[in-house]
Amino acid sequence: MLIGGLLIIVAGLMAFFPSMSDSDTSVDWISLPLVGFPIIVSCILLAFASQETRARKEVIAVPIRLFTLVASLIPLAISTALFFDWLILVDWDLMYNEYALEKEYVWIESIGVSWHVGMDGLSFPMVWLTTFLVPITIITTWNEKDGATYYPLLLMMGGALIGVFVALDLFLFYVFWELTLIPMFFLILKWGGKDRRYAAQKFFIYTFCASVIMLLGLITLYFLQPEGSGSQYGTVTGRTFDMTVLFSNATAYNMGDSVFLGKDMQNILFAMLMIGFLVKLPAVPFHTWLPDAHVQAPTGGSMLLAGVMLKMGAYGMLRIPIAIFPDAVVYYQDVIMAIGLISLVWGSIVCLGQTNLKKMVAYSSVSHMGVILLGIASMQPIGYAAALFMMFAHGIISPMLFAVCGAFKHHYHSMEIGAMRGMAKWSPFLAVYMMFAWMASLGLPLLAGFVAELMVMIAFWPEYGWWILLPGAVLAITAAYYLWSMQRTIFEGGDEGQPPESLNGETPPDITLSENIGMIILAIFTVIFGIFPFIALGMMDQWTVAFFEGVFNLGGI
Amino acid sequence: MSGSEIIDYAVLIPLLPFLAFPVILFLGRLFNGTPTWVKNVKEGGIIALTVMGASLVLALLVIKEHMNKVGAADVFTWFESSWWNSETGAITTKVFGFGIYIDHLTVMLLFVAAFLCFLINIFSIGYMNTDPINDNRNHRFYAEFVLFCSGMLGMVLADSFLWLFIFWELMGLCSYLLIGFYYERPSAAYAAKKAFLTTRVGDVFLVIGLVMLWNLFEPYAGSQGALSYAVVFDPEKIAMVNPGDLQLALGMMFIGAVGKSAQFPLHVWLPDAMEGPTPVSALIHAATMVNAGLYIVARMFPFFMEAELGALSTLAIVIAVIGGITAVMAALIAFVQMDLKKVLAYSTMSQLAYIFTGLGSALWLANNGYDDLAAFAMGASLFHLFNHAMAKGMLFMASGSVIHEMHHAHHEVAHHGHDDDHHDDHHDDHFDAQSMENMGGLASRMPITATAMFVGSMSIIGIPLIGGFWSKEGIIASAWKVALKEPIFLLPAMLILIGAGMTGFYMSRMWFMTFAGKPKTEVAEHVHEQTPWIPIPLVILTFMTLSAVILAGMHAGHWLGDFESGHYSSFIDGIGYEMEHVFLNPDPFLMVLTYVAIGLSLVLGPSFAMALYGGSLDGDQKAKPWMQWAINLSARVNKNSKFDNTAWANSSLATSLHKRLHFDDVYDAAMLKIVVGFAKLSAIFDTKFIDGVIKTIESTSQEASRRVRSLTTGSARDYIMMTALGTLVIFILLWGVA
Amino acid sequence: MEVEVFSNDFWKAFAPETILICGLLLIFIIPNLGNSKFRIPLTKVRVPWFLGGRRFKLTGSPAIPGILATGTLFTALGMMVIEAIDGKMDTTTVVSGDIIILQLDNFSRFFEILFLAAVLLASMASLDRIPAHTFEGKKSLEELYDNRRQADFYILMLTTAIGMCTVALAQDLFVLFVGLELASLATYVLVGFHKESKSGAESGVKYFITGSVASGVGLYGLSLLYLEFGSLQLHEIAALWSESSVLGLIALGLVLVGFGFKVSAAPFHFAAPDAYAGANSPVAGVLATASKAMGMIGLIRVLLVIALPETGEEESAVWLYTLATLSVITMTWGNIAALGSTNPKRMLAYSSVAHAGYMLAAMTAVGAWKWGEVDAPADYADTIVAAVLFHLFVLVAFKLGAFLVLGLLEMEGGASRLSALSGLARRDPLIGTAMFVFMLALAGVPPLAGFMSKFLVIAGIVSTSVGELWMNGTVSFSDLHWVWWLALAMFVNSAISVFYYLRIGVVMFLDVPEEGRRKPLPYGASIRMAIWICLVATILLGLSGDTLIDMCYRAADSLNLA
Amino acid sequence: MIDPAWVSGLAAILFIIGLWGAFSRKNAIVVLMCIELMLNAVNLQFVAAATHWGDVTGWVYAVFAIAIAAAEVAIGLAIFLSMYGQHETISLDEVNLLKN
Repeated sequence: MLIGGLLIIVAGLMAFFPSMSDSDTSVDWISLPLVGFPIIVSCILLAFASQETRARKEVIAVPIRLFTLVASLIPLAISTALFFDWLILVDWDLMYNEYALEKEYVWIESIGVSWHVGMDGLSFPMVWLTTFLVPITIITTWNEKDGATYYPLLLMMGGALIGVFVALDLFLFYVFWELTLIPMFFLILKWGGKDRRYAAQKFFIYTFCASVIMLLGLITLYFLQPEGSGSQYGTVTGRTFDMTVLFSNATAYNMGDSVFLGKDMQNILFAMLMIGFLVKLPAVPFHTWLPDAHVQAPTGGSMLLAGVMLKMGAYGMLRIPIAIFPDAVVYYQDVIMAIGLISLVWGSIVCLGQTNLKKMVAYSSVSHMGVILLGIASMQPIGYAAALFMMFAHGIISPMLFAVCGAFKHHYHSMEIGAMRGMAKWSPFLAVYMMFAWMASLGLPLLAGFVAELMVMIAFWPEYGWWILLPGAVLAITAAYYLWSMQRTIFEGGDEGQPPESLNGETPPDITLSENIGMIILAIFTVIFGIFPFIALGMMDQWTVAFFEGVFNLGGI
Repeated sequence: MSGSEIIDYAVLIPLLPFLAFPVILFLGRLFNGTPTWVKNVKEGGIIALTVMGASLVLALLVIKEHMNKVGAADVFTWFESSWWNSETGAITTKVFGFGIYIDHLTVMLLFVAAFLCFLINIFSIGYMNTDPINDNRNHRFYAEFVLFCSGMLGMVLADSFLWLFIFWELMGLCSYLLIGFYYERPSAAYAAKKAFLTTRVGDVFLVIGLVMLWNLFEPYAGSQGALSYAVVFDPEKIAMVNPGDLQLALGMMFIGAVGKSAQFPLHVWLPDAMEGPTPVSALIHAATMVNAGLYIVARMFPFFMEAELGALSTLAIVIAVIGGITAVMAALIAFVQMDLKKVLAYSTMSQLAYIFTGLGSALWLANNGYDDLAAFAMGASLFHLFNHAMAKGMLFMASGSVIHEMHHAHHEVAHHGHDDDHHDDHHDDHFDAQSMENMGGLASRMPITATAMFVGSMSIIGIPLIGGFWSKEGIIASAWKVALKEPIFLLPAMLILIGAGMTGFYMSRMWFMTFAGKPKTEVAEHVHEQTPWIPIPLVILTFMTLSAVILAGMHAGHWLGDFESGHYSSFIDGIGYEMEHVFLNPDPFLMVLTYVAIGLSLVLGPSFAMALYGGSLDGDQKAKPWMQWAINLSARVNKNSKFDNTAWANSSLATSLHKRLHFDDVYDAAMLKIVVGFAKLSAIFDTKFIDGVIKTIESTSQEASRRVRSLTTGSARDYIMMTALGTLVIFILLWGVA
Repeated sequence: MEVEVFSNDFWKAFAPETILICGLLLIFIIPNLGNSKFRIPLTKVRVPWFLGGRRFKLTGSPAIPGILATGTLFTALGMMVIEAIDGKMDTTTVVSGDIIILQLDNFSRFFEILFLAAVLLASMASLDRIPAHTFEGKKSLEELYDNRRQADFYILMLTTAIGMCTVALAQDLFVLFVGLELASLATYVLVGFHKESKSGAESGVKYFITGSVASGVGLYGLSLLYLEFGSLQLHEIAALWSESSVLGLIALGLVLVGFGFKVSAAPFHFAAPDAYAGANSPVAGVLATASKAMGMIGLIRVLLVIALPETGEEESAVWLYTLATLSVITMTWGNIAALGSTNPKRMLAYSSVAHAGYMLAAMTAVGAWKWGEVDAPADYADTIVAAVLFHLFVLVAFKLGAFLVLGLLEMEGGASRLSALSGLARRDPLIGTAMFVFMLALAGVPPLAGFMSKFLVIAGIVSTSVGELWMNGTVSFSDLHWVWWLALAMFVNSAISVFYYLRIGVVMFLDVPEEGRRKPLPYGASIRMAIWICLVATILLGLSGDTLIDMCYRAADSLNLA
Repeated sequence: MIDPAWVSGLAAILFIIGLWGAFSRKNAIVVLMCIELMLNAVNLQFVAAATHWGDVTGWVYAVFAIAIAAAEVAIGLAIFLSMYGQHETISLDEVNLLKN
């Protein structure tokens, strides 16, 4: 019955989505293949699986798992192919407010909402990252219980996240923004740890509250734009949610002496939008949902949460408020810097005081996200590129961190640092991955994390000078908490090792094959992007240059 | 420029070991325990050896080609990023590339690194593969080792400070891994963490220094990355940069060097680093990696050369002072060490400090316009670096040999003593194979090792004509030359002069305690050289050390400092010149100085050592003739002297020396009490306060909900009353507006 | 087009309403058909009369009223929808002399569709909620009860529908009030319908007493209005409004109370939670949706049609602050109260209070417009009213849907504890998912209808506060009208509301079913069908609400505001 | 003829008495009577206004209002009856199972 309902919905959508320009006959690589397909497939799978009995569910979990894996590989194949021009020639060297593979369909005509998707140097790396992480997550958590519903949820999560990144319509953006909450809510609620009830609700409510304020900002912004006519514009309101129109409006104003909407309004709207994004990021002091969510979330959930979901905040910042309110960015520059620094320092200091492995890793995410803010506050193209690369690199490293935590929990039934010593003896593979991930996260050169940190530091100095000692101190503190935790997990333990009490005397196992595969792929990509960062950075650099020219009117062409 | 220049292949020197790292790790995982892997491939040792051999050959070819000329080659573009210049308003794309840069500094260190790494590899095959404790985990060692070599070679060859730093960190990682090789030992785990963290503190400053440097040179760098040597060493650009800022930047970078080269106050990690696989990783840390810090300071030379006169003197003085302090401090601590490797570790620290002082002098001279003197000081420092590396490498290998054989002997003794109920477990009794208190009289039982150690110690002490003598004298002389011009320099100059004597003492002490006298334990009586592979590098290095005199004759002290000046014409002339220069310096002050230094290091130090620790061998034992005289001499001095050091040994100074002058305690306390304590408080604050606000909001609203709902009393009369009240409110509101 | 009452055109135009009345009559008649004969007085001739006596087996079946009512509602609704989707609705005015009684336009048709849809869904659900049993076999007392009152229930349902339609159509305030009373009186009974239970009777009493007082106050307000203006015709009062004395204001306040009770605005909402908790769930659903919409019609008529200042006047509406205060109090009160409520029905009642607050805020925004400064104020007003209408309409989808799910639970016992929902998602994943979707929609999570409606309401408020400031180029935040803060209040409130909506989801998906609820849910094809309709509507209207928005906009447009 | 203003005044007084009574009395029947009082005030008001305006619709309104009042009483009494059946009281204060 639900499948029938879904089909009705899909058919309804088809009927309501006329294309904006009939002349554009090129293939739409984004709407269905990247966004629609995962969501629809997962909905159908969920509907299918939910009808089965408990016993049957365990049986069908295996084919569903395989199916979701295959289904998640399709977007990955497409996004990879798009990147390397295998499918069609995509020119990623775009001017500001130009997008590759842009497609626009009318959605809600009356208020000017369109299904407008497209990608540029800001969004494409994140899209690729998402498509990459979903299959990895599926593989890493190959043996999760209740697989019949778990894997489709991961897939849905991926689709929704991609939707956030490709949306070029404020309304569409917000829809996907909130849509990502739902699969994650269930992932935490059903597969989470002991306090999952609290954590899931906190996660949902906290981020929802923030995004609601953001939405008010977006609506106010919407009505502050000039009316227009055209297929993007709403028949009732006369305004449009189309981001490209918004950007060109803003740019047209900001290019001259005048300020888009006036300074006062800019500052207020900027703050409203930023609140939503800062909570998602999360920045101190809005970060407390994150440790709870991470500690309670299942491994797969944590991987996607840290890998991509946090980046939504940074992505949103760069996509909307910073792009349209350059004067406000300048106005708030010091505030952003302060928040970034506080996140960075506070996150790392709290990490040092943690006894829970996953909590420590969660706080390290807070700390790393501060780097993005620093990059933004630096007002340097290299700082912005660093922010982008940080998003990307952290998106590869942090899933690995959480995969390691998950494997640790899975095999030693404890999350306490020090519960298990001498892991190198019992689980050499896990120990290696842990060390690798920790090292990558603390910014070891030639691994992906270092590049961004270096770039941020370079961009930070001319603007803020000796404040650089704080990020510098954080580098040391980060090393301290990671090494300290390794000392008490991988190392020590004497010849006999010291398996935790929670194992009840059983021999601790090493990680499973699937975890091994997932983690090694992540590790390989961490190295690849550490040694050859230009693969992703080239695109990001082009984007930042275009962004600086288009938004801040700097550089000139 | 033909396509087949040797420099184009130079990138392979670090690349080969880098690629070997995963290969060894993977194969080791795959074939772990199989007989072929263990016996024939030596658990990866042979692979590593092949790779290191290839690197060495390549390195030698490169050195041959670039002995006298600077070379540079681009390898690949790491990434590009854009920069907005706030003054011009232009956005330029900066290239962060990696390339090869070869000059005199590179050549020297490349040789040291490639050569030592190769020898260490040979040594390891002997050492690691015969120790049962390492069975089935040696592949890890070799993998980490080749990665380390890759870092060292890459750092030397890199053409920018950025890549220098990258390889620098790579070495840091490997040092961490190697120190923690015996992961199950808490002490190793602790030492590994300590080493990484301490150097990390320095690295942070190095990064900051690099960032400052970048920003200084960015306006003049064009599209090049502002950290590449091609940019920063350009005299015109240096002249344009604000020297005050430059000094700060270089100072920051120097802190990084302090961390890496284990100088005061970031020296605490080096002695602990001896926890690594005895003593190979120690060798890596002490003989090879620590040179990185020197290298980066030496790399600063052009800045001092080209910057405004005197503008960077402060930094030069700081460098020298740090060096001086460390030299004496480390030597002092070395006085009381009983652990063979620890003595060597402190000696390393002390000798590096010498080089720092030398570099400091060179930099000061360069910055104050004494170009020739600067080149000489530079050359002396680098020459000392070379000599020290060779000698210290040999010493560590020799000490490793001693320890190794002690282990073996202990094993045999233990087996003979009480039947073999402990097969593979030699940790349950607390015999310390590294303690010199358990040794003694080994000179006859380990002739090659003893010889190597003998020569090495002499080189370090600076016995005239042997190895380090040449360079050490140069450093002392340079320092004093500066001191004559700049009074503050008297401090480091004095310190290293005193240090020379102290070196003589502790090195002699070590040698005599180990090799002279009667065996102090049963184990020491059963020691004999038996492990294959180990002697090879010892012999080679012995000759290397001895051949320093040849290098000296080749004016190494000059051309190491500067390519352009001081090419040698004839070896005989050269050695004559050097001899004359050292012993019959036309400057009377320098001549006196030389003899004071010789006196201190050759006479005073060893004499005290002999008096305290000397002694003849067992009656039936006979050392090789070139050592026998020293043993005999020491026995005689020991017998005749009435020197009693118990007062010293029981003094509070000795106590604190045993505690390494309390640095470790203070740092540990600061870390555990203050930093971790603060962190724990922060964690509590985070959950209780920041999150507490959220929780309070929640509980408050629940309470509010309870209150609000209690207004719904359930009585219809109340509802009506509220309706009436509402009506009233509406009236009031309407009336208020109207 | 003007038609006289009961003329040919009248019947043509009011065919759906006529069908409703016919259906009502049929429910009266058909179950009573029997073999009785009527003796013509003074003669011995017995004519078959068919009313009373021994009932025919077919027509006397207890299932008949339900089917009849549902069929009638369905037919009427179908006719209206077809008419409305064509969109070529003429305005039909029913006059009697110079008095305009009813007016059939886009606005009234829209609300009629809403009312009929809600009542239809409720009666569909009631087919299972109050099941009719065959007469064969031995019956339990409860089953006999249910059989006996089938006709009563559906008669009341249809009466409610007719009363509501009257409200939608009325052009005279008194007619509006009569319709309101008709619907209210029926709902009073419906609320207390389960008189065999203590809570049923109690809720009926409370709802009745409080409702009567409120409507008494409202009627008194009407009489004062009549005293002031000499007429209760909407257009006449609207024309005279600007010259009204203070009596007009007093009357306005009193009338506000009457409608305030219907929309359950604080502080007139007190009876609502009790009523919802005592009534059976489909009825509560109707109260929360249709009945509320009925109240909103009243408010729209009184506040927007009558008491809105003329275009060109440099002033805001008199009731601006009043309504703003009421709206903020209402939404906050509702949400805060719902936060700790452990009875799902009461929680939904409080949430319904909060939703009333949102709509009042939107209405405030219409009044807040600085009429003099813009070219086309009506556009802004229309947008907001359209948003309110949209909100009211989609409420039928998800709020009623939520009540229907509770109704399904009531079929196996009560649904007045949160724990009744425990493990619902495990017992019946689809129903659990549907309930969760309804909750998310109530909370306003995209892309569901609830988000769309909240979004539109807020967009409306913001559009008023922003107005045409964009023309200035630069805008200062202080230039925005203060109703912008109402939008913020709405957002803060909907953020609070997520908490309790989500709790339902958590209970359904995480907790273990309580004792006695381990079996699968009762089936109930018809109630499930109703739930699916609600579910699909919730999703579809959220994903592409364009048609409905247009409809709302046309409806709002036909009010001819300003 | 009496001035309609007096009637209006009476109506207002009646209304207030009714409203007051509605929430001050416990007995459901008395409350119902108070509500009737309010409705009667409405009737009076309509009649007075009709006289004032000389408009016949007012009278019609009054008649309708009486009908409404009657219906209300009928329904009210029925509901009270069912309440009495369950709770065996007609005191509004004692019927408070549903609250909060």
